[in-house]
Amino acid sequence: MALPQRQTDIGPPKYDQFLPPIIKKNYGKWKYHEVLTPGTMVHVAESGDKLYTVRVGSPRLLSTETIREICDLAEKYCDGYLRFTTRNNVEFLVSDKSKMDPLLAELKVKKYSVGGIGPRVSNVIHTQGWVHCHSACTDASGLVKAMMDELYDYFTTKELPNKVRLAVACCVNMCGAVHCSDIAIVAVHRKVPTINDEMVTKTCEIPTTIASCPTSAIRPNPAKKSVTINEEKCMYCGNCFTVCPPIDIHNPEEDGVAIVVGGKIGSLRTDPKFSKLAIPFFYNEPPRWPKVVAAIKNILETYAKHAKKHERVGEWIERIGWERFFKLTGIPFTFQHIDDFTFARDTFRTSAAFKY
Amino acid sequence: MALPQRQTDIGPPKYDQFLPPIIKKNYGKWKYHEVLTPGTMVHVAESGDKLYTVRVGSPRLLSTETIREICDLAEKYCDGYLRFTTRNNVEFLVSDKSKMDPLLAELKVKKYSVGGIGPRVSNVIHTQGWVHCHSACTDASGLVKAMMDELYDYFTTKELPNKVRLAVACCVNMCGAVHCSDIAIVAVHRKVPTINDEMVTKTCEIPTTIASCPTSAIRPNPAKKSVTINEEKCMYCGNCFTVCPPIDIHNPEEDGVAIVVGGKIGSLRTDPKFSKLAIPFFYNEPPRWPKVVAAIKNILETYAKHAKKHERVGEWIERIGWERFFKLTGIPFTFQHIDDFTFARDTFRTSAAFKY
Amino acid sequence: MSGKYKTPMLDELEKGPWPSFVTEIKKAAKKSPMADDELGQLEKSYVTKRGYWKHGGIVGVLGYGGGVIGRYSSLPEEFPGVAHFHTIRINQTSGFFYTAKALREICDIWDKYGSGLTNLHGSTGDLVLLGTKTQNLEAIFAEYSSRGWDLGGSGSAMRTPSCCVGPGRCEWSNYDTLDLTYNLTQEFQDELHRPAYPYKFKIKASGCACDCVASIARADLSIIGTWKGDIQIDQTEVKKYADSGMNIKAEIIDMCPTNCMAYDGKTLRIDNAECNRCMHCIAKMTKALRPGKERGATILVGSKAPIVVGSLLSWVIVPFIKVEPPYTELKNLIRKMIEWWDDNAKPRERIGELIETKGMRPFLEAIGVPPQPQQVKEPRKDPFFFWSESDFKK
Amino acid sequence: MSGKYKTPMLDELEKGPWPSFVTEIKKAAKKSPMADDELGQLEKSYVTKRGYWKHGGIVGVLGYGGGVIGRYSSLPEEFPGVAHFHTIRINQTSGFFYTAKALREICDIWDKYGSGLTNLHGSTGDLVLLGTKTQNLEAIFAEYSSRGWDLGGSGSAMRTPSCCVGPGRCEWSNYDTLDLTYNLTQEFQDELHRPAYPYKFKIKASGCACDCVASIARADLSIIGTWKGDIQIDQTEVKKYADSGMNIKAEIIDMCPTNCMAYDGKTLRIDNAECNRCMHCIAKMTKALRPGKERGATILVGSKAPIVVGSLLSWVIVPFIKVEPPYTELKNLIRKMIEWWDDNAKPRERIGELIETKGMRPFLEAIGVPPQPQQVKEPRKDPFFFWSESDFKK
Ligand code: SRM
Ligand code: SRM
Ligand code: SRM
Ligand code: SRM
Ligand code: SF4
Ligand code: SF4
Ligand code: SF4
Ligand code: SF4
Ligand code: SF4
Ligand code: SF4
Ligand code: SF4
Ligand code: SF4
Repeated sequence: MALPQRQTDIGPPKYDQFLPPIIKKNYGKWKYHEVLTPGTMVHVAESGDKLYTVRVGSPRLLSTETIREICDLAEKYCDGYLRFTTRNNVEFLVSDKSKMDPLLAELKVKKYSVGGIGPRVSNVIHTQGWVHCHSACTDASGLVKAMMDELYDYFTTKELPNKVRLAVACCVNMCGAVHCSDIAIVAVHRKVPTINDEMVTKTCEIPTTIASCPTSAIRPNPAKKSVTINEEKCMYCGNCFTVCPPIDIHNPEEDGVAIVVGGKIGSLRTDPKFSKLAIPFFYNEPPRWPKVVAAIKNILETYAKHAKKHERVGEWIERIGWERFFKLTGIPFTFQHIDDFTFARDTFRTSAAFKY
Repeated sequence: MALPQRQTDIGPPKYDQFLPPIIKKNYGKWKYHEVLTPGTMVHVAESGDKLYTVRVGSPRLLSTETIREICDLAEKYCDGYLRFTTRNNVEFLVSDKSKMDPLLAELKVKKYSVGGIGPRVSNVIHTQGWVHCHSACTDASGLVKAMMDELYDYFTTKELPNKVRLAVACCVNMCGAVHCSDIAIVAVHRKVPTINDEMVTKTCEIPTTIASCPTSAIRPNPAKKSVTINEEKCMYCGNCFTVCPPIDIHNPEEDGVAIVVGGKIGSLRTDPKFSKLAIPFFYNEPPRWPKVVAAIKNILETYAKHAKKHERVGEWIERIGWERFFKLTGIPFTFQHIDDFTFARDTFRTSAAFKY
Repeated sequence: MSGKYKTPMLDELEKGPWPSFVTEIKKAAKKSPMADDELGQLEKSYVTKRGYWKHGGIVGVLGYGGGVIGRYSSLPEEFPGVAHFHTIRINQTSGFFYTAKALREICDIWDKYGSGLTNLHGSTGDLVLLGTKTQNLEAIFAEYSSRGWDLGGSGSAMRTPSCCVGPGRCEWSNYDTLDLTYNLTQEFQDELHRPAYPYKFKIKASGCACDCVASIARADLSIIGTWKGDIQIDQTEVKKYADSGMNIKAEIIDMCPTNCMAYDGKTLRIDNAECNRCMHCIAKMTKALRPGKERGATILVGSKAPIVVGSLLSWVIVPFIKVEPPYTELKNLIRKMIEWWDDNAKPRERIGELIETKGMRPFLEAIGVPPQPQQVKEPRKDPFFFWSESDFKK
Repeated sequence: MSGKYKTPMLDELEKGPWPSFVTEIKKAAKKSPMADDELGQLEKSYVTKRGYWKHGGIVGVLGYGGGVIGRYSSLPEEFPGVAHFHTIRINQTSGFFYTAKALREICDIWDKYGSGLTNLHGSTGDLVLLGTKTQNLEAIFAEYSSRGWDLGGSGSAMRTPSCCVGPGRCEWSNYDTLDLTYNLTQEFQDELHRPAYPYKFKIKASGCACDCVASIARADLSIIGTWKGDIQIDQTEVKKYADSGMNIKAEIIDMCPTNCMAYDGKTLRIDNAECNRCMHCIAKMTKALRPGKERGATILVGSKAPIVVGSLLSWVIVPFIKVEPPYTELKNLIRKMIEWWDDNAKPRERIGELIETKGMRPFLEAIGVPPQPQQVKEPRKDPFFFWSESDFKK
């Protein structure tokens, strides 16, 4: 079968051809919106037109079969129009109000998870993990599934003080936005990489490899035409592995995940914030990482119990102080919590005022 | 005349021999105090005893003649008891209330400056300057005198939202507490040091000199057995001069002073704060530095006008935002204000929320 | 064809209410041996707690230098279906809008050449096709490109720009995020497809300070909509919020970061000169409050993930700029930024890292933007600052 | 003897109401040619805008390595009186308390051997005698030490500890600052007089969080008094403040950083568990509020001036410690800190800088203090952290 003629540098198709007529008509002229249920909202245009949205949770990793199923629904209820959100949920764009109930009914039958709108948990930003990435030291998809099963009600029904953005990074490259999430998991190594000297000699550029180490832990090993690593200095970032794979950072027995909390993105009320370390380590416990999931639930529910309305996790913690966060959650404070890298100076407490 | 027998490692005389009887009696048993006038206060003990304090401004640089004069007053009104404050003021410790008015009267006649207590300007922390230090690039005492003449009413009478702590550092060694003052002056260089190669060879240790530079601007000059400085990298800190005097950082034409603001020490309400750059440069204009003095007065009075009661300068600025501080004071914002050194990362704005 | 593997570990992850990625892989595995071997290898990872992917080799399509992530199993004999398992990055549409027709077309081609597995979407924004073989790449590209779909970026290149839904469905969008993103993607086609930068460069565009595409945290260039002028207040709607039980004082007035709001039980007042446009009040009282009328965006630069000296959030560079087609001013600004970065960066140095290394001044001078207090949270703390010859001339 | 110089510049600084240092120098110059030459040289500095002092050489008294700052004029021919112009640092008394008698004695000796100029006090705390010649040093030391006064520190040594007035006259002092300072000064006599440290080490002691001796900004070891237990409230006095016109809500409640106070117009309540003991309410309502009953101090470490990588404020190391004679626990702690610093620092590296270089963990482990959330404002932001073998044993 002959292939069609390839084209280059055409970029993506122009967005306007995918916009439903109601959006084309009211483009940029929306007046307000209302959240109707945890999974539905309506946007009202200046013209008075109303666009209904139904949001459905997605595992992000989708088979073509499921995509076709979703397309069927879109055609049935939305004239074929749908979109995905920046957190990988599916949104059905319903122009005709009368189609809402039937759509929701069919979604229910088909066991779709409707929710994620408003002050609650939405989908978990995550990346490849063991599914596809050589760099992974945990599986992102599995952690997400285990977490979301446990927090399911917070997606579909329960309200929280504000949105809680969850994320999982399967290594410190952090391909999601873990570094600014309300509660997130990041996979970490804890052991100095092992070096396959022969392969290093063959496949790596020694000076680049040495330069890749942020703590200058790597020194040349001229005898073996390879490198050595100073154990004292290595903080297991894996950057050497990225530039020179025979330096293997993986250690299935001692790899695992950390939990970070208190980040945010939006500038509402308080500046965007980085997430900070809450729990430095859990062993990988596939398939369902029960301890990790329990720890996240504990943090989420402590927040839900103590925060004021509209306060994000980080805003709540900053109001009460980190010392109080550790007390309320019962999380032990360890040496790992104290920064000894780039930001150390800013994180040490420089005040006589703190809570016991 | 034979010298008396020297003693070593005896330390200072024990403090208790200098405490007036009323303090000995009520030591650690003070109940409260009241500020009576800008230069007087009373401390009331649990026993009901009252200790009156009269505070008098001092140039810190005192002749023995003046000290003797002060001693005379102390003997006349305080049984000889007096103290100095941590900001170099003199405090007469009056146990007998009836001696207050005569003391104040005599101080008035002798033109002493009574004041500095409560929410106002107190003495200016400063150090040696041209009076005694080889490192000085301005004169501290002169600046202080010029400033305090101009701000005199804020010491003796006028009230401010809170204490305003002023300081002058005669070089970036900052022997005072300039780095955490409400408003302070710090003398700065702006030109790369000149190198007397011959003297460098003779008197300096080259490796130490090279290592002294925080920006790695200094390189060896083997030809001359001296060093050279990379102009691009030098930020005129003078540390090389400290370890190797023939590298002369002084440049009378281009040396001058910067004004920093917003620092504080106490932990009340908000954490202690570093002062931040307000105005990067003024030429030295001895004997009275009129532009510097005017700039400081402008900042002080803008603060006085806009701050809430009990707000320190830094607290006020943080409430309104630095962008607003620059607008209200009319101070131009320059490249020098933007950090490009140790703290740069933390000072760049990482939020979409700011004032125009 | 499918079901080659027993997957007791993964089967655990089909339990529970949240949609299961394992179910998705199994669905694909029914049709694709590649997907089935993916399932088998993943089960093994779950047992041994480690991945079995090798470092990606360089694979791609003719004339392009990116858009495909090479991926090989380290156990090709055990799992031959994933011996090659490359991903294809396809430019998503602005705002992730699709029609069922378009998505079906994408699926049809993918079923023909790949594993049938996708990510909707990748973290940068691309439509990610997960798992194919080297020999299929040219065919895949021909099929997609002939139907109007192009590859996304990878490697040291411009990456696919991405944006929030913006004017498509949001009342707060201060500029046309969809159109700008489309335009920028077209503008940088060459840089997107042929890696020639020191490292990756990402652009993300949000219509307001809610920043629904997380641009401030993960884009070298973050474009965040904002306004000038007074917030528009509808006092009748304010009253309705109060009547419907909103505690305006606690929820709005007291949470306003600049304390520039007042409410006396009747009228809501805003001291707009002191408002920092944080969006809190507008977001929580959407019927009553709307952004001011002069619209535009703040340009921020530099965010990235923590490798290797800590994460960065983007920094304000241009406090306010108009964003209107044909976006000439903005495009020129971006080109100047990239040029300076390209001229000065070491390999694998992001633009934010370069600014930190060189200082903000050379960057601002290169792009012709003056220093402004809006660029900093606070001025410098130390007394060590540079002077240029140009500063002395006056 | 005096009046050798015309000083039109400096004369300007005798005008105005603030006491003039120029007048002081002139007063001294009447008796001392050294002071007169100081005046002349200073006038010259005012004209030429530069100092005329050479780098200090090493001068001192037998058996001591510090306490004297050598200073020489670079114009000894022009100003022979300041050819040598060394300063002597004399340990001040705790809290700067003196009697007229003691001060007179100090003056008498100084008039005999020096310029008659002093600083009351130096920035570290010493009583500074400004300007004498090398040949007088031994005599000066003999005179002072025989009368109970000893030299202060200089160089790479323990520096004279300093403190706030504390229990001597302040109702908020949480421990005996005067006695502790005296004790520590005695304890470290050897280290104070014979520089053997990597660099200077300063101790300052404040009785409460007002920190009237600025310890948190300029002492390697900052000791700041604080308490445990409930703030003591006298409601009658609260009422009096209200009656006398204090706006308790605006000035106190709303300014409490932890929002742990409430006032209903009658009773002031404090949620003491949430109070961070900042001192604001106590300082502004001194008659009504007093610190809790269990008294002690917070130990902070590391502050210094900006040379050369930016100023440091001291960091909380021990949140609460009892401070009672003979201060054994505190002294042991300080010795352990200094020992670790001494063992690990490069020359001219302050203890704060060393902690930054090595990380907080080795320091805490060396001094036997466990990690506690009170030591940080917030936990680390990046995911790069060390593990020790000891962390794995469990
Ligand atoms: C659909 C989506 C944009 C898109 O182009 O896909 C979107 C849509 C809306 N966002 Fe968003 N946000 C979306 C991702 C985000 C993100 C990005 C992220 O999570 O990675 C953020 C930044 C989160 C952060 O700060 O960490 C975000 C922070 C907000 C906020 C600020 C919340 C706050 O108070 O901190 C608002 C305002 C609000 O909720 O009151 C908002 C409000 C809204 C509104 C109400 C805007 C409107 O009028 O249409 C939309 C529906 C709200 C909802 O879902 O509750 N949106 N929103 C994204 C949905 C993701 C999802 O599936 O859940
Ligand atoms: C005498 C002195 C202590 C000494 O041992 O010499 C002292 C004495 C008192 N201080 Fe202080 N402070 C003294 C230096 C300081 C310093 C240190 C400095 O300025 O270098 C500070 C830190 C300043 C800072 O935060 O930057 C200081 C911050 C305070 C504060 C906190 C003010 C605030 O709200 O931020 C108070 C409480 C108050 O004023 O309400 C305070 C309160 C007091 C009280 C009321 C304490 C008391 O009950 O006796 C004393 C009289 C207050 C006054 O002068 O207004 N004292 N006080 C010092 C007088 C210096 C002078 O001559 O002016
Ligand atoms: C596919 C994707 C994750 C996903 O599942 O969605 C991804 C996958 C990889 N990322 Fe990423 N990154 C992806 C979005 C991101 C993002 C988020 C974003 O773009 O908004 C980030 C954080 C933002 C940033 O750019 O800093 C991100 C930060 C990294 C980094 C760290 C870069 C840094 O400067 O800190 C690396 C490491 C590197 O470049 O060597 C990395 C490297 C990688 C590599 C190529 C692994 C490597 O070490 O070479 C991963 C290939 C995985 C695979 O086998 O499929 N990826 N990566 C995302 C791209 C899909 C798409 O095109 O839409
Ligand atoms: C005399 C005094 C200033 C004054 O007029 O009061 C002083 C004077 C000098 N200081 Fe200082 N420092 C004085 C208190 C301070 C303080 C304040 C304090 O101790 O509370 C500081 C800031 C706190 C700190 O220690 O960081 C201070 C930070 C410095 C520095 C910077 C040290 C650093 O690590 O950042 C230097 C530079 C050096 O050590 O090379 C320095 C160096 C100097 C030298 C020795 C000049 C030099 O480069 O060698 C000055 C001699 C001046 C002279 O000719 O008389 N002086 N110096 C103070 C000591 C008097 C006393 O004993 O009471
Ligand atoms: S976070 Fe790490 S493991 Fe996960 S996809 Fe990105 S590079 Fe791969
Ligand atoms: S893992 Fe990171 S810190 Fe350790 S040697 Fe490799 S690059 Fe260096
Ligand atoms: S600040 Fe500088 S010039 Fe002033 S006394 Fe200290 S070292 Fe000397
Ligand atoms: S002045 Fe400072 S920055 Fe310049 S060469 Fe000397 S040590 Fe380096
Ligand atoms: S970023 Fe602002 S404009 Fe864009 S979708 Fe979110 S709320 Fe709307
Ligand atoms: S946008 Fe933010 S700063 Fe402006 S009025 Fe509303 S809440 Fe206040
Ligand atoms: S620090 Fe506290 S105890 Fe000491 S004088 Fe100041 S207010 Fe009093
Ligand atoms: S001491 Fe400070 S934190 Fe405690 S109640 Fe008083 S004002 Fe609030």
